[in-house]
Amino acid sequence: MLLGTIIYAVINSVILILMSIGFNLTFGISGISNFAYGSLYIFAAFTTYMLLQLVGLPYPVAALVSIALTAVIGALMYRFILMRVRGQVLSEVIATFGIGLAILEFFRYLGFVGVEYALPVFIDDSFMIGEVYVDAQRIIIVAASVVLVGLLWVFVHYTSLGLAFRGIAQDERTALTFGMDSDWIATLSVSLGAALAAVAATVIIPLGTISVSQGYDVLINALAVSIIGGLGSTGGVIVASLLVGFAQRFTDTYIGSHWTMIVSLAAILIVLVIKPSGIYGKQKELEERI
Amino acid sequence: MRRRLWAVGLFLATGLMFSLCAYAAEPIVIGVPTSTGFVEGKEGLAIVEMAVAEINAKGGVKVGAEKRMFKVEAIDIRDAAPGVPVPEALMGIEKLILEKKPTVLLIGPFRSEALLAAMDILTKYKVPLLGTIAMTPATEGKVKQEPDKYKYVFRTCLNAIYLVKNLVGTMSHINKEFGFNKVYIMHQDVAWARATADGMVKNYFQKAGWTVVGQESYPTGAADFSSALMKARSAGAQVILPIFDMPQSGTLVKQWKAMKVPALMAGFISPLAGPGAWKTFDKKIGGAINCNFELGSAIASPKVPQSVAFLKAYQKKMGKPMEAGHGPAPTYESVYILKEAIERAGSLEPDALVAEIKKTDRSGVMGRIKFDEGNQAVFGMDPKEAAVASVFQWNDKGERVTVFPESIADAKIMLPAGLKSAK
Amino acid sequence: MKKRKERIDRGIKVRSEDIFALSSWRELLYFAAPRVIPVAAFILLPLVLGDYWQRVLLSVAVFALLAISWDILSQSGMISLGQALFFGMGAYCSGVLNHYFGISPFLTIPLAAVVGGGICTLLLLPVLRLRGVYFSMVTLIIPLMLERVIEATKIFGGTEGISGLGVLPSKWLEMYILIAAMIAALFGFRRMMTADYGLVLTGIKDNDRSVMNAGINIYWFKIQALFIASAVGAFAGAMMTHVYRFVGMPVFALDYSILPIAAVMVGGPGSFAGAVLGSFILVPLSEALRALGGLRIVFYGVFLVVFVVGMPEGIFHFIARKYSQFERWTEVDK
Amino acid sequence: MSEAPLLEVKGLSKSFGGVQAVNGISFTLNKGSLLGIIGPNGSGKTTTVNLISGFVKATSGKVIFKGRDITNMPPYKVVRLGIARTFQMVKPFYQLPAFKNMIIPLYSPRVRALAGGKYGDRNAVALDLLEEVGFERDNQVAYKAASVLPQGYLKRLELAKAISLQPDIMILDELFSGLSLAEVASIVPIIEKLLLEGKTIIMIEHRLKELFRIANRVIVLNFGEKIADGAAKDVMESDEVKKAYLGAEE
Repeated sequence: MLLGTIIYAVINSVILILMSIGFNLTFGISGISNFAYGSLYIFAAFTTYMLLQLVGLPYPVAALVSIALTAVIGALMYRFILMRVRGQVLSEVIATFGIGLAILEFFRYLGFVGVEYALPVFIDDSFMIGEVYVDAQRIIIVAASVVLVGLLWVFVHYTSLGLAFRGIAQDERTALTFGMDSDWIATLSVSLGAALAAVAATVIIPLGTISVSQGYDVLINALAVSIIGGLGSTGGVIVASLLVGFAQRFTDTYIGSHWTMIVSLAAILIVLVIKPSGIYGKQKELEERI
Repeated sequence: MRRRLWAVGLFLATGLMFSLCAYAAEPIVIGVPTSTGFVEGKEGLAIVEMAVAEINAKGGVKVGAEKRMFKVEAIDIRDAAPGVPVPEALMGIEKLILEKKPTVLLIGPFRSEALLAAMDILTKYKVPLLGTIAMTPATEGKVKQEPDKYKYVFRTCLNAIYLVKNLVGTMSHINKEFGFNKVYIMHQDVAWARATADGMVKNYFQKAGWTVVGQESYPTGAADFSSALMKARSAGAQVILPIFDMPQSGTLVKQWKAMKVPALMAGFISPLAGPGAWKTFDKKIGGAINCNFELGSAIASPKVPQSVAFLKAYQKKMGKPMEAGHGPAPTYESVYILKEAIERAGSLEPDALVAEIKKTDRSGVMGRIKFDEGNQAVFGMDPKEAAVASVFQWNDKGERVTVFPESIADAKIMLPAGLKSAK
Repeated sequence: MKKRKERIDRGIKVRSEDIFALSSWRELLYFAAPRVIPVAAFILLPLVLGDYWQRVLLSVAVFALLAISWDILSQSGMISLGQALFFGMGAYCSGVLNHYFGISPFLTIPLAAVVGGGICTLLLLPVLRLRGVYFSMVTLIIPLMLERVIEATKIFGGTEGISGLGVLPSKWLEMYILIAAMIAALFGFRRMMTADYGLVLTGIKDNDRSVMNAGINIYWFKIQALFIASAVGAFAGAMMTHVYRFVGMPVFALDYSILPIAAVMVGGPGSFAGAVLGSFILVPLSEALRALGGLRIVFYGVFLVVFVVGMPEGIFHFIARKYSQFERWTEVDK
Repeated sequence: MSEAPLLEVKGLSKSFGGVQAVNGISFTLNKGSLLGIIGPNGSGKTTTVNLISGFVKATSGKVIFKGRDITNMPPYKVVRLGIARTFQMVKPFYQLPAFKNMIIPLYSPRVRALAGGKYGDRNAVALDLLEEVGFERDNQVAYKAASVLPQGYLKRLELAKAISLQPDIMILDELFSGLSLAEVASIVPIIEKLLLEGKTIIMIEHRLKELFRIANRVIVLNFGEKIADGAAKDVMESDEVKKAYLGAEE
């Protein structure tokens, strides 16, 4: 029982990481908080579904295409909308929120409801780990996210573009003086975030079915994790995800499933009271400056 | 300021216009307030239009001397979506009534509290409702208490009480067959599901000497059921009784299969109701037993030919099979109940109409339909006696085999791998 | 040409510099007209409207209040994505007070405004320390999570909520209390924000550093603004509760968060008139668009984007300009 | 040894990450004096001021004002006690007219307390104050929106804001930077006037010439450390200072 809970807690945490890492990365790089994140997740899911069912592509291809598409959407979103309100937090928030709302509810309106919308699992099998069966899909998810995080780390630390990202993230003005095109970087950051949302969707959705309302849940999870971990800090995301993930599973097992949400809320409030900027909060200076 | 006055004038005008064209309406208006953003609502509306088309094709409804057509006026009250306030739904219904002047409403709210709140509106405007989604018995209670105040509210679909009866039937059937008596209950944390679960425990499991090895309730939107399944496994549950109508519950099925829990999954999981489920869950649902609330809702039985015909007709009209395990059949029936009632009453006068609807006794898609004093369609175990639900099991070929009630059963329940009969 | 130029100058003065406004009856008229006409409109409308559109007007007022409360926050540099929090908190406070303690609505509504406002302020207190987007995130999350909390703990009727609450004696009273509240809020807060107090609040938004440097404790001011705003929202919630005699989880619904923002964006932020005008346009519109079902929500989303990007000023300022020019023409004719 | 110093700074230090921005600076300041703080860029002048006015939290050290420890006090409290400062980067509320910019400081608790509760028309007070710092009344410049004012006036506005708080100590952070000689020349008398009124002033400056005309004491910082302290001319004699200014490279 305990072991099983731990195993699923790990999986749960990993899912959280996948769900929130893109959102956090975008913010970390360009300070844009993309409230359309959840809807991009759903967008990717439905695109994959359609490519799979209507066009009849094999899953990997469909997944890759939809990831690419989502990334493009993200980029366009920045170029045509966010760029015009760049720097005005209010407008950025409202604009992205509006976009997300429009996308999600449009899917609902188009009648993308019902259980027929689902993605197949990669490998239809499950293995005995310790005392519980774990299906291949969940193992794949864990593997995928480990690889993903690893790649991101390498990318940010060793590629020139990644360094540019860090440069912008640390001090935009200076970075500009070194001739970095901040708009270009920001575009990339948003579309990278979108792509990550898509990746998450393509690996996580096969666990269940696609439903529009998930879009909101994903956004909420991403926000919760980011707030707890500290906006813009990937380390924070990971720690926070583990924290919340374990808390949720264990409350589920030992207290009651419907308390899980309360646990996350409590976590948020506690963190906000103790350390408003989150565990690894980079916003600390703000605190001090005010 | 100009603009503001303008806006005022404008929306006064629209209001006026609406009501005018409502008056001008010659055909009999059937109002359909529902949540088109959800399967039950989407298909329900389609079915009302289908039935109306059939009737109109045959020349319409005979009101006294003249023949009149049916006309469908739908409105999306969105109340099935968790985020939507009840007032929003109520305003939708009120708007539909005031502007489209419907003779009767079909389908109605999803949420129990919305239906309960709507009852007063219906009384106020004297518009009968044949509800086919919300399942709370509370409405009948109100009808019984104040019959002439709430006589306008009917329900042709299964209510929570009958759902319990059916599940009880299924469980005792399982118990008879295999001697199982350890159950693990998992239900969605909403009124009707909770009521059903508690009802099962109180009215059956305790009496019939079952042991409830665990009961877990999940908030709408929950997406990981591992811990409960682990508990069920370690507690040696032989039967898992799920009660869910949220799309995410599909995950539960997949996880149940993936985690190879050696227990019979028998209950209600909305995503399992329709034929589409086989593809949706890529063939991972063999052995699952599901209770479709009404015969004809996405499942037919050769013993009731109307149901077969109904599904065929739907498939033909929509080009894809029906998926909703709750709502379609009673919705279809309701239209005909209405037609017959109108023709018997020979007028559209609400009270007369209501009186006639109450006298209904027709056998159709879901069996024989009569209303009890609570204006609830009577459900039973034999389609010749009353309306029936249909409990079926997914076999490994991806077919749905009716296993209960016996009157329409095609086969016996078969056990999933790793689960031995206790007999 | 020259004359026309003069007129424009004066128009602008009249609009901006209230100090000079009271010097002649004409400018007084400028001020009176845009204030009197809408007030009159709101007072007369219920009398001419049908049953159903009265209900609509009711929710116009409610959403206007929520929008105003949003505008207060945004003018003090706090972008809320969770007006539902205030609304719901007020709704539950009054509902609980009425149901469990049998207090009459006349008391519960004001009480709920204060208590609800207080609770919201406490909940959001920690976030005030942080700038930027944190406030938005937390306000978005908390109401949605509170729903779950109520669902889980089953307090206050859990998923079923509390129904059969007390009502105000007559629907006219409901209607006019709400309208009065809205009008009061509109003009009251306009005055507040143009006064020195409001100047400080806007100062915090523009450049908190220099406000601090003036020896002003910006938290304290932010807290005040937050309390005022949430109290307004809570009041709206409390009213709605007693109008529909029901309070339940749906009072934390996303709708209550989105529509107000959309309203302000359409009407124009920074001038509460915009908020009112916005909800006066959007709410009836969404009723008219009901046939479109879910698509309405899509429209809200699009509205948000279009106005934020394309017309950040909002309709109000546009109309206001047109109005003043037009008004001056008639004057010349006299 | 007449009276206790008005302001006393003891071993004040601040390190950002690894960088030691200010390292153990100590000095005292008596009432009515004008202290100049100079040093090459990045020598920690502004940080020192930020530490005193509470905008940055000190890693170690103490700031004592009127015998009261104000180390790491939030800025607004520091101001209330009577230390007002200006910023090098002036950030007025651009959309507001100049005199409206004065309202916020005039609204501050300190001013209201000094005014003893009863308060007149802030606008009038604001206009008077602005006239003091050279917003000529006749040309209506005080009514112009801050966004259209030239740098000189913005600096004056900044100064007026500080004055309006009626502080005991005024910290002027590079008030002269970006101003023409003429503008500087027109502001210097204002500062001298303030001195005559018995205000205590700390000035951070690069414009040494102008500074030395009014400063009766100068502190030189380099790499966050105090390398000289004394009367202007003696300070400039010390070769350490010369080194810091001329050969800061090595």
